[in-house]
Amino acid sequence: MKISIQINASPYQYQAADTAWHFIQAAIAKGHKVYRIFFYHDGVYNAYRDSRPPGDERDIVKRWSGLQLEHDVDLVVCVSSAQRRGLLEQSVALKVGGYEQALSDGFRIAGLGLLMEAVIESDRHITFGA
Amino acid sequence: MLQQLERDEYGFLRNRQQWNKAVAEALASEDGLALTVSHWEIIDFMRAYYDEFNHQPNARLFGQAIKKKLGAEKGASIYLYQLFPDGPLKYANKYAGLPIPPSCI
Amino acid sequence: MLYIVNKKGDVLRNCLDTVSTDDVILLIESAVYAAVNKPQPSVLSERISGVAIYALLPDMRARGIDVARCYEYIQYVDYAGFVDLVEQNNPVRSCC
Amino acid sequence: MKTLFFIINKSLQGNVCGQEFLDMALMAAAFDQKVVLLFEGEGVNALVKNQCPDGLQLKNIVPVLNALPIYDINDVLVEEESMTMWGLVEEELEISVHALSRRAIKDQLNLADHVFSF
Repeated sequence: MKISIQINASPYQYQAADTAWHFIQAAIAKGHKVYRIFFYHDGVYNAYRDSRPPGDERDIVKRWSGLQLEHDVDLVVCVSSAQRRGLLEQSVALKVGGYEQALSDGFRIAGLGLLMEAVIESDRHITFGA
Repeated sequence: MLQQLERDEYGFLRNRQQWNKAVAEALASEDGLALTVSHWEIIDFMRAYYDEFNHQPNARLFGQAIKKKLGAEKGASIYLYQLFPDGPLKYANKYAGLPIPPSCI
Repeated sequence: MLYIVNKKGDVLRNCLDTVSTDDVILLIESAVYAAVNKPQPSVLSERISGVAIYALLPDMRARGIDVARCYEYIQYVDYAGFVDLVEQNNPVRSCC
Repeated sequence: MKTLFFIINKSLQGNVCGQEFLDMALMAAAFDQKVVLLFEGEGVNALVKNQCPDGLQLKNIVPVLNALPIYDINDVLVEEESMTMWGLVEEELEISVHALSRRAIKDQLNLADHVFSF
């Protein structure tokens, strides 16, 4: 089964990013393909390279980067949600599809079109929200 | 004329009240573009769309909306890029006195 | 149809208003508290016929909720079971 | 072509989610998918005329509902039970809708490929 995921909530403040993470691990362990994770609304805060949780806590941002590296899961941050929330520096400007300095490894910036493409491609689309 | 206008860092008008046809011509001319009847058709469409729906379409929706209103030929990317080579959505909004669309920064 | 519900108040109540026969509800995150029926009954006291209700066990454990204090008809899944529910049901609606 | 349901069960005002949610629905339509908007519960209030969030300097996103036909979104459903509960009649709404019973809506919903709510 091909699954796409949407995360609408900021990490740490809500459990959504954790629930999504454990769900994805279980799905991959069962042999399903997690096609893309689309970070929308406050979900874009999951991508901040400079986020530094206390050393004895899970590092949610690093987790996502690791997922991209190990399982080739496409991590896409919504450009307009990110701009609205100041995630993209103006000097960096927009390079659609590029890896931005403000984002952790493996994340890329793109528009809602990539969400729709994932939804159309996937057997299931699961949203995790606040 | 352009000196008296409030503009953002991308050259877009901050205050739509300051827009008129001459302002549009001046903004375009600053970008090296002379507005023709075909440009005005798209610019007028943008203004009417915004007034009616209080919304700015993204690039994909923009083409679709133009297609519905002005016909398939004019909603096609190739036609729109001929008119506004640096980006139809961005520059149609700019000369219409509207804000820069979120995905155009 | 699978409903994934993550809060026990209005969000769960709205979900219960719309479910019908053959639907499945999965309680996750703080919605798992709705499974508890002792000493006070919860919004789940009126069982809807034909609707299966699951609770995510890791979220129960995280909150120290003893299954013995919960409605007997509730079924439990871990994350692997969560994936199975997603596989067996479509569409899926997330109620947040 | 897939059938995608977008369910609005809360006000479109007061947060940016409503706006970002409608953007999603419009985008889905631009991808030539069958898009159905469903207003249920408190969400039916999102359709009432004469909302003036401008006074609070909030963007008014009600007018964009009138643009839905441009993007071939012609299925706008409202739940009859919710209309009754909030004492609304169709004449009070900004756009024309199909009012259906909860049961009839559920029958359609069960056939959807994907369901979005926010």
